[in-house]
Amino acid sequence: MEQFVGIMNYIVFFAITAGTYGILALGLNIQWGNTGLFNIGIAGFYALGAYTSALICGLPPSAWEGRTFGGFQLPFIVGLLGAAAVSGIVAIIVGAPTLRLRTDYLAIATIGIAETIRLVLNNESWLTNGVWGFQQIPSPLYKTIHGASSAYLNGHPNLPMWIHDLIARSYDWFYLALVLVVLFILYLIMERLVRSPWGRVIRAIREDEDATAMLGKHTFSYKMQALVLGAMIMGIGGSMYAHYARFISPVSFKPLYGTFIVWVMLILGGSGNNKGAILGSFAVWGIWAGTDFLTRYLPFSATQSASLRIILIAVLLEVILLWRPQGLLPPKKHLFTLK
Amino acid sequence: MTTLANIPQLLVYGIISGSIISLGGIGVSLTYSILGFSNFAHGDFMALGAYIALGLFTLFTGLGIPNVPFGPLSFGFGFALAFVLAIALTAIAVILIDRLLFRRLRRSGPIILMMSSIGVSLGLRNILQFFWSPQPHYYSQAIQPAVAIGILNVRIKPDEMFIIAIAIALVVLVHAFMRYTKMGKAMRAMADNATLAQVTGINTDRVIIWTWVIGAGLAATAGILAGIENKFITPQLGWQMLLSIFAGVVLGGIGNPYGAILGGMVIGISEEVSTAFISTGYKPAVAFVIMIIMLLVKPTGLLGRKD
Amino acid sequence: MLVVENLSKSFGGLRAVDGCSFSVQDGTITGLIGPNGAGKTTVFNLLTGFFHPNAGKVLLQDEEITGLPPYRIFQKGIARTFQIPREFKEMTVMENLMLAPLAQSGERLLDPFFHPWRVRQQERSIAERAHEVLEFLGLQTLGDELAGNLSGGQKKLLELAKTMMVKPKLIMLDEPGAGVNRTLLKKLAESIKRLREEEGATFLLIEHDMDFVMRLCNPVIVMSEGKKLAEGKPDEVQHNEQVLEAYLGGQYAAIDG
Amino acid sequence: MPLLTVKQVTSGYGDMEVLHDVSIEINPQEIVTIIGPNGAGKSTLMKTIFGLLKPKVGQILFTDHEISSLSPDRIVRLGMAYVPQVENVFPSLTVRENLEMGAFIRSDDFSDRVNEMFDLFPVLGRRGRQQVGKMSGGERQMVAMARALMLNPQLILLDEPSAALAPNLAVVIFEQIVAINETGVAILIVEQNAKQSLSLSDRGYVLASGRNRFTDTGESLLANEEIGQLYLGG
Repeated sequence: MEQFVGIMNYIVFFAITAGTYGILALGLNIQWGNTGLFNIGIAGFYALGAYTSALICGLPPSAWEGRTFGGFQLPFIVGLLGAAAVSGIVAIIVGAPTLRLRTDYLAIATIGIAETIRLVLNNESWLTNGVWGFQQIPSPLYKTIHGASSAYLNGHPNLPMWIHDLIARSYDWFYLALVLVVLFILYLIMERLVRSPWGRVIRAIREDEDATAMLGKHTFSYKMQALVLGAMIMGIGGSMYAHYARFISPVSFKPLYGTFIVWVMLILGGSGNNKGAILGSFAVWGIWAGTDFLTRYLPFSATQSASLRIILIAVLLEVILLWRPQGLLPPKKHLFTLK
Repeated sequence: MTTLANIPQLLVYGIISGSIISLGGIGVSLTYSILGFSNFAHGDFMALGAYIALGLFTLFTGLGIPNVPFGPLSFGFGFALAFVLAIALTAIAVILIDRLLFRRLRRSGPIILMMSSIGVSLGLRNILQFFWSPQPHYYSQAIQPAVAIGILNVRIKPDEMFIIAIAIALVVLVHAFMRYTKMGKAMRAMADNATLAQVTGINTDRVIIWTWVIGAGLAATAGILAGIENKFITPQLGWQMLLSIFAGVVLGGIGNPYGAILGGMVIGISEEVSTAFISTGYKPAVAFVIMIIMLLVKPTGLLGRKD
Repeated sequence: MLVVENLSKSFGGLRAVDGCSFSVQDGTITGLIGPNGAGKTTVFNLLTGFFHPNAGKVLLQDEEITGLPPYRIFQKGIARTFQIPREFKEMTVMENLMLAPLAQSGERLLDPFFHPWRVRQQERSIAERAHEVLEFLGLQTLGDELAGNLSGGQKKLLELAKTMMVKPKLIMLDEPGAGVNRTLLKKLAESIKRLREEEGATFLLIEHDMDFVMRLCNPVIVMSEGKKLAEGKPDEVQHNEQVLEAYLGGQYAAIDG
Repeated sequence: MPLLTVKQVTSGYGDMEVLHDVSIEINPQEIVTIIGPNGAGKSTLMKTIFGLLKPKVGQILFTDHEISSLSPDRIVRLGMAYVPQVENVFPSLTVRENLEMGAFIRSDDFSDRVNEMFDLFPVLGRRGRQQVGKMSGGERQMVAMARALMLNPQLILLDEPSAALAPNLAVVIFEQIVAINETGVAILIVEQNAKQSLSLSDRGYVLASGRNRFTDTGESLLANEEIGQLYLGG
């Protein structure tokens, strides 16, 4: 039974992380999968969301911290919306000079913005507490739920050990539900958008931008909308991460975890397909977690094992590109049906 | 006013780092104009070269090949031999990567190639990390005194003069190659019009191989020179410079190798001189900001063709 | 309807269009013919904002539209087709058509959420129009087919169908007949005629199939070397020595003596 | 025996068939012109001969070799050269460099051949070091032809050599085509300027709607009244 509890705990942790990645993959899907915008600075928008939310909801700076600003202790939902807004504004700054040019320029600029954000996080201690990052970021409804479960456990001292443990962990179950609800709402919004006339325009841009312009559509504006919307969703992903991890620092947002793995998730799942994006997130995170177990049995150091796993992800990406570029779930062909 | 007095010295640092950025940029530019895609693995080709040199150097030291420093430089014959061989081996490794991946994906178009290069970048960096760990490795632990060159209190180390000299020599060599050899001309021809090149009877596959030889060779050189300048190398070495390299390439005009040299110099100098005014930590951001301004003012770059 | 004045465009020293002037009258099917390299497609690209002219003016119903970007020109009421069809391959025929109408409420990001009813209603009427258009062109069975799966000729019809979705002032067709078999070609000509009669559309078309041009177009404008060479009724143009010479290389007759 | 034989070829782009059952022959040292109204499939025929398009049906023989499945660079090696209608030079290279590219597969010294080309096109000789991108349309056309001649081909395909050239320049180009032919090279021309081109051709083919319509000597075709009619659909 204890093993069972251990596995359950692990599954909850796994699903929360995979769900957060699902959010990022949905954001990338609107940019790349539907509009054809090559964003390889996901980590930047992800970090921006996490830090913004932490600034808005976190505690005021304490005496031993380097930061002198922020910590407004506002509700979680304000942090979430603020995260989306800030990521969206930064996306405008990146998109304005590059969206009229060949895709390569956007790609280079997004790497640039992610790097610049990382530098700001490291250097502007007054705002971000530098390399030490934010600690004790409040989790929404933590006190209420944790308090209730503690009280229940205090009142029922004779519960079997495994039930006791499950109840003690009830906050994680709540957060999992929260992540899944946010993921599901975003999924519904994205599905509605992709199937709407707006989605028709961005899919047309992905196929042939000039021909779309010839049909009177202001393609620059649509590309900007898709870029900003995707970035806002990534910001939301960052916020969800920050409030669960409760601790963030610049190393949490390295390009590997922030950007590449999300790309592999989307491409494996099937770019252009929202279900594919979510499926890919769970599948790739599953592979990632699975290789963690496997490499424990190999005679390598921890850092070597980590490298080995990343090499595996890179190989996976190349294999998909070579043999199944459309991914597991190719985009739907008949998005439009009118009864 | 002390910061302003520092500027001549910073300019020299800028030229050193600009030399390294330019050498990296030439390869990015050639890949873009001849193969048609932005290669995000180029920085990691630099790191690969730097580590192959390290591996060979360690091997040679073990074999007892002498490395008595050349005059005031920090290295001798053993390292120089490792340097040259590393350039060749990096080129071979990159050609293998091309055969294995890029060649098969060429039909899928530039965006798939770009994506594949990101995978290569990640894979290569972690292969290096697997064998050598993320910790820094040293080419040489000796401390080299800088010498005054007698102008405005500027000091420069012999190794740094070597870096600048090598960069100049290679730029001249690449220029001569592109201008006067048949293969160099064929590379320019293919950059102009790949279909016509094929119709004319140019062996385009061989042109592609040469593009990688030059691009990867210069990348390896840049990586090793960066190692000499910093005294140490890490697997992140190239990836960390990639943004500066791309900024230089965009600034000079993407697809134009001469633009990449000019742009790389401007970026290198701007990054170093900026440290007189803002935190050293923001060097890469300086490159990014210059690039964005250039894109707003003239997206074709300083030497870019309009089309 | 459309007035083109002294339009010029050169590419790297080559004057593709060289002081070309002509006009298109309301309600006509005007043919634009001429030998290869005469600059016809370049004129199309200039009129629709794909290229910027080096000199000259374009007026649509007395309003200057020179140098506007393509999407603005479409909004002003000029729709065009391409010589090689540019359908959206991975979208269905219906989606291709429904993309065309302007000022769709649902194309604004928030409307699908805040005005779902309005969007739905508009979608319904656009879909209805699309069905009409498909029926008009005899493509009604293909609505749910992916556009990429159509035959060459069907793609040409789809191009025309797209322009029909918006009832533009002027429809410009770039070689509608190229690569279309005889039966389909007849159908195409019929459709163009009927469109003019029933919906009052005005056409400007480039075409090489002279049977097609002579049967359908009036007037016919002949271009050569980037300029207008002649204009007139089909049979006039057909018997114009200058025109025959232009096609057969007669501009050298003078030099030959 | 003919140098080039195109036997009942059907070809086109994707699912769009442009040529139907077309047959032509070219004998050594001949000038042959293919004329026909726009859209008749003339350029498509050239691209198919040179391996840029694969024939769906039919055979193409060149000096005893079946070439219908060969790539362009293999066909170049067999002694055929092709001058496309547009984008037929490398603009950032100099005149001399363009010519050198034409001889890419030769590993020996070919400076003699370059000089021969400069004799044939004296205008180019004077401008060997100029960047071709900065030259006029007529000069570019000469560069393109000279480049195609660098390997001493037996047959050279010219796709509308006079298209978009000023009349006086076109005359010069046609004079040069005759001069090239006099060095023993067979020439296949696709032309819109039927008169000019037919008058210097040994034979001509008329294509219409992707099919053979007539074939005869250049002179007889010129005299044929039906051809004028064909262009204007009479």
